[in-house]
Amino acid sequence: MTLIVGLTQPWETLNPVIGFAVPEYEFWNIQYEGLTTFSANDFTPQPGLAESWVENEVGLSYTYTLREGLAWSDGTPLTAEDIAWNINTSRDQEWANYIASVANLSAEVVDERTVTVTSSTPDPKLPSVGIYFVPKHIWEPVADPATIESYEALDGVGSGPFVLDGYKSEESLTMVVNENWHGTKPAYDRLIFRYFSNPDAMVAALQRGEINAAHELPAASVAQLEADPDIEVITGVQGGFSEIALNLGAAEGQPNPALLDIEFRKALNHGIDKAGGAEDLWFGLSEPIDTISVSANPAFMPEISDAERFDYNPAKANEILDAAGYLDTDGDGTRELPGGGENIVLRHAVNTDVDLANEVGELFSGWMREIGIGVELSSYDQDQIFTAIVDGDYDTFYWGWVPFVDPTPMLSYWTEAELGNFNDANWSDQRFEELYVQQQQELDPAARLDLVHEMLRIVHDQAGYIAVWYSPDIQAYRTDGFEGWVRQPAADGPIFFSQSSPSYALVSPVVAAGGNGDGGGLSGVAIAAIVVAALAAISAGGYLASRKRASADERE
Amino acid sequence: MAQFISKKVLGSTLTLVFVLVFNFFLFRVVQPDPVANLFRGRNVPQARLDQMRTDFGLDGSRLTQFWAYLRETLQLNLGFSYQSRQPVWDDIASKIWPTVQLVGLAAILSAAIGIIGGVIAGWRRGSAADYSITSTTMAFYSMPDFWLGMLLLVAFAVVFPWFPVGGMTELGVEHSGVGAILDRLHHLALPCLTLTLAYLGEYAIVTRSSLLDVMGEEYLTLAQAKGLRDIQVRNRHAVPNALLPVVTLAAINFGFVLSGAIAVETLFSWPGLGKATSDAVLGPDLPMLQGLFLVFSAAVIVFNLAADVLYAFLDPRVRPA
Amino acid sequence: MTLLEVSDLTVTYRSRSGDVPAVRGVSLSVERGGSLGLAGESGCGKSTIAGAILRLLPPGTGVTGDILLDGDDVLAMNPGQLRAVRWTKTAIVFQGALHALNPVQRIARQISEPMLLHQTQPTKRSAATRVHELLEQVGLPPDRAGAYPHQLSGGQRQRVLIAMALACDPDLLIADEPTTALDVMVQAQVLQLLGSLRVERGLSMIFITHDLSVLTDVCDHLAVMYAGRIVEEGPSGTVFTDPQHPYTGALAAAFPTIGDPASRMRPAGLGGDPPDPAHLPTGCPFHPRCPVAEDRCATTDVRLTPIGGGIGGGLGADADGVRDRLAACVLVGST
Amino acid sequence: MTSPTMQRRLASTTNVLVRFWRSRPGRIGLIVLVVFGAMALAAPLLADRSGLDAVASRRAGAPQWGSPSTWWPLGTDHLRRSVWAQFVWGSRISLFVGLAATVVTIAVGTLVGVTAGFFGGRLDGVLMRVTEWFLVVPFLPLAIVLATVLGRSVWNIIFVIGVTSWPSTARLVRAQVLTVKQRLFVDRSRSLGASSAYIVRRHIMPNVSGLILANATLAVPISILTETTLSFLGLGDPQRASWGKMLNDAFFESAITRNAWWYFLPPGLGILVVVLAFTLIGQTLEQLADPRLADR
Repeated sequence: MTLIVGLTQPWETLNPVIGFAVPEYEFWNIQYEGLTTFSANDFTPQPGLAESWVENEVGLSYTYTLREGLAWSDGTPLTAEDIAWNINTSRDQEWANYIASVANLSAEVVDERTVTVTSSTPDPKLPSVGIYFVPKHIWEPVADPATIESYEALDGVGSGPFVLDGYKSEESLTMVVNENWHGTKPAYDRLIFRYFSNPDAMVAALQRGEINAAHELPAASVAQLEADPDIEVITGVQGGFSEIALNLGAAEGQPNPALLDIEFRKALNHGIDKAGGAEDLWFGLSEPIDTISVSANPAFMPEISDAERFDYNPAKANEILDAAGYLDTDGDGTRELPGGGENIVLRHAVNTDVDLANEVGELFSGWMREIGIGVELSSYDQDQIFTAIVDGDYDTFYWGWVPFVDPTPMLSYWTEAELGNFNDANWSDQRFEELYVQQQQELDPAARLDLVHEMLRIVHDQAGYIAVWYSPDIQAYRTDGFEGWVRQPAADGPIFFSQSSPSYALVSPVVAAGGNGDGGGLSGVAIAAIVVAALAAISAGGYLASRKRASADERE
Repeated sequence: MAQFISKKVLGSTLTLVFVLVFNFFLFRVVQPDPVANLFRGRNVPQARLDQMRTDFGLDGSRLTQFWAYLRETLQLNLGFSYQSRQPVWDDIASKIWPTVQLVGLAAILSAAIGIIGGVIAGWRRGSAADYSITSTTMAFYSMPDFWLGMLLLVAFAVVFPWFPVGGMTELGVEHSGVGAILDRLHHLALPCLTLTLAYLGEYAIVTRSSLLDVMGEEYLTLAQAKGLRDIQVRNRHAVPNALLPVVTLAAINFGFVLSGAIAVETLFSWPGLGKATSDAVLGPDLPMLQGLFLVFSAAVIVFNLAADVLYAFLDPRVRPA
Repeated sequence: MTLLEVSDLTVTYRSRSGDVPAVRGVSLSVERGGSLGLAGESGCGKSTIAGAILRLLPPGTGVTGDILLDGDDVLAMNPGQLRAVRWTKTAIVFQGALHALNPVQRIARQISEPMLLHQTQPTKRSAATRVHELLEQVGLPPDRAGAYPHQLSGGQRQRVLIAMALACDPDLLIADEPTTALDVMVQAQVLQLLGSLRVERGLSMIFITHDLSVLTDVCDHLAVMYAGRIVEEGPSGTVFTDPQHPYTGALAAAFPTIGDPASRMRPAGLGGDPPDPAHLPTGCPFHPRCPVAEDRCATTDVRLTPIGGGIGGGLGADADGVRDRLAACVLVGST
Repeated sequence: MTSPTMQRRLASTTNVLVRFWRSRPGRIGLIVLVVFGAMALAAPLLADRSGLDAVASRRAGAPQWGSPSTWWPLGTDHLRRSVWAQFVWGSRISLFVGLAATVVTIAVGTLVGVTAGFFGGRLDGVLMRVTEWFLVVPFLPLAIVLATVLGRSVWNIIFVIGVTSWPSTARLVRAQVLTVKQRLFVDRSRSLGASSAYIVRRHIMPNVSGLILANATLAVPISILTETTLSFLGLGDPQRASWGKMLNDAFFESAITRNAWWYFLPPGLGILVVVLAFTLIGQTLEQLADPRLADR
């Protein structure tokens, strides 16, 4: 049996050291079991590779005991040495995706099944370590700063329920069941992720039963899918949001000078109709958001008062712009930089790999037109936009994030250390940096919440990173395919592409209630055969007919 | 004959060299340093960048760079795709067969149907059959192929969901033998029909006008005088002569098979070279685009050569002694 | 015994700009074993007559009159009968330019095609043997059988066409301008060949040309056509040496310049061009070029009138003064 | 005062126009084209520009994916924009790109063709070699590569189409120039001492202009179809409605699965009809230039 999941974002790389796209995380979540995992209900740490752990010193030192008889999918034993090697090596070599989590950690092997992790500073995320543990015996030869980032990670050796079997970029990723996984063996043996460049095609494929489930369905298709009795639609919330990011100038390439003026940015915020966009693009499945969301746990979201909020108010935006000296002196409908400078035309980069990016480009142009600001759209794919961001060669773009449970990684993206990497606002702030370090070491949950709230208020007030709306995960599965899907978080979370995506190991094929569930496909194949035969007959027909008559004539 | 062929081969080689030169300058102008692009600004040690530049033949003067490029290209070393990070040639090679299947089949079907239609229309010029064939094929010829595909998609995958909306195989279902072939045909039907309809217009129009050219010839009157049936006159004497230019057209068109279906492959998510092109456009994935362009050009040049040689075999007047 | 009897044949081509009368009431006959020469400038309708005899004219062309071939009315035949008659009773030798032969078929195949079609040779092998015989008969080396038309010279192609025409032993051979494209030497050879074949095989022949002079050697009878009508007809010696119609006289005078393209185009002593069948002059169609034309020639049409052994041309078949006008034409012609 | 030559030309021009109008395909093509041309010119009168703006459309209360209605005669799209407005304004871009690209094609093709044909010799050899090279290079991929490299704008599309489609025109014009030149030498009407420019202007151009016109009319459909394909692949100007861009939006925004026929039918039909109209006109012109083709 095979479970096929459709998705609309392609993989860039399968290497967990450098990748950052959602489908990549999904792959690693399945292939690499964590030392600890998250509860499907409330994100509390649960046993993973470690069956238990001892808190030696809160936030500073933990000793984990691994399950007995763990092995990698290729049969090599999985030992404490693998755990320690991952933590220590990634820290020493500053692996891109790992360093934020392990910079303060060191690990020591006690025996085959026991490992102690210590932190140099109090670390609230412990006992969760927050990295993917890769097999040392495979990765050691490439673990060098010069080569680690170009490793393709197609080895297919892992510790989770399924491991990589085949991969075609922009097409599909196939995983097979891992016979050496410690958990209950899944009820099916093959898991395929199929990439659709066209979301419509994915909707149709789901309806036709070509795929069993799908992630990131277009909001526009929800009504249609809900009407289908064989399909269950899930709108999963796990803190994901979208933003219009501005270039705040910390990179080499400089933005339009107006963007460096906070008054201009405030006006920009007032010009954006978040509610309207959410309604039109999400068909009511989403709602506006005030500032960035850094955790799947909603408690981390600060309260922004009505007075502080940048509500949609083009009149106010125009007032601010007038007051700040951005006037349209030549009357061409577009404001100029103060002192009769050039027309203000923002270079908006449209990421062609991101859903709704085109539509947001259209809307953004419209919103800006209303406040007298020009927009020039240009298209990039994920890769190119990354380069553009790092080079600072843009003014604005639309993108989205899905946070982890621990807020630190998300918060780290706006620190100075991430400039030239994940800092997609090209922004840094001294106070934010200080608070970032403090929250990282604050072990009291309430105090940490306050620190994070303060950081997010700074982001909000700086008006440089316009979080526009939550981006719920619109997912669906066919009820005649697999059952036993698990939401994470349990109340309103998604069924997969979540923090640890527990569904894959738990779902099982629906026992067919009479008849072959594949009937539609078969009749379709039959029709294809008929049509092809008919085509061949037609094309040969004319020729044969004339032939026949000719030979009849010759017999006369 | 050998002299004739070697002369033609020489001409084709020259054209290929021109394409190589053109390719080199076109892409080197827009993309002076592919290596820096490959790492997307990540912190990579300078030594490694230098090493890669040497590997890619990017150091030294333009001329040395060109020789390096030529050497690498001739070994099918076309660099690395930005998107898949695979060698461009590997990526392209894996996509040739799907395209050949889809577009090749459509090319054959459209040539067969288009020629038959053109012959029927031309032989009975001015008849109802001529009128309907000519206007239908003109209409197919005048619409964007992908729009025709959209209409077929709406009709036969949405309103009547008989065919899949895209892709090449049904994933996850292990077909074997006949099942696999039927599954492939099932996916092939709509895109193939689209391309067949889109292409057949040209064949019908050219065949018809070529047949009209032939129809005034005296040897047809002679054939009629010999006592041949009308259909025999047509099939034995008129069609073989009328098809000469059509054969050339077909051979040249087959050269465009590889590059022919960019929009239609995109529409039907057919994982071939056409879709690879439109994917590469969005990046833009320049190394991939460069490789695809080279492969497309080479295919056209080779088939042009084939068309010349084939024509020489078919038409005794051109055939060298 | 009469092999071919054509009476009052009219042929009208249909075109977008209206009907074009190409043949306007022609009667002629060919005896078994006899030969008729049909002469006239291009556009006079002589080739159209050839096409009409085998019904090879474009569909829709208006044909009236009678064509009796061996007593059967060709115009009344159904398609099957017609096909059976073609090539077995009557074959045509076209002008031997490149266009009369299918350029992409070897000549052997083209010659043997009618044999196999009409089953005059039962097998491909026997047909091949026959092809070799025929090629020898027309004076071509049999090893040329495998050649393509373009590999042959003009004279050789003409011989191939003759061989092809003989393939099914026809009773009547229509030679439509068989020597036009050839140079003088070859022309003479081909004429000689046709003449000897006629004698050897007892073929009847219609020989079409615009070169009156070539006809005298080959044909017993001559008919001269102008603007879709026969203007003069009679035994070849008489017509040639004693032309009655001024046009015939002009054609005959072209004799010494045989083979010169310029003289072919324009009969000696005649100004102007042959009339366009779609726009015939009023009255006698010849009057604009006629050296003895009078005023009433422009308004009164010509009918053929029997003179002596054949028929001759002249003005006014109508009641008044028939003899006078004819005498005038005859007078001019003889001086 | 009109010279006899002028009168003759005037008469022959009138004659051509009359004969053109008498041909039914030519007449139909011309009428269709005039209608679409008028629509493009009168776009501001036929549809308010604000119908193209998602934000303004929302403010105006347009529905999302609205089917055709009184206010929105061709319905609305996913962003509430009027499809009618897009169709009308899009016709401007599609026609403009088609015509402008053809001008580039014909200009380059004629320049190369006349130069090669008139001057002959080594120049001819070089130019024809280059022309053959361009003929062999696959047209659409080259256009795609150039459009990708140059960036997405209307002018780049025009440039790209022009640059990639001139070779066939060049070949045709050169052949015609060669026959005209031969005629000139035969009848010696070539005035002694006249400059090349004079001869080209006075003798060559008038004799090839009919052919060029017919060729140009037949090149427009190719330009329009190319623009459509490039826009469909996302290489068009992202901020200007064109029929190709409408099809791109319709495809990527689920118009097909929602069966929103009002979004994807009009642009395709528009292209089909305009292309057919140009083809009919071109074929009629070709027949006028070469009556042998009239029976086709």
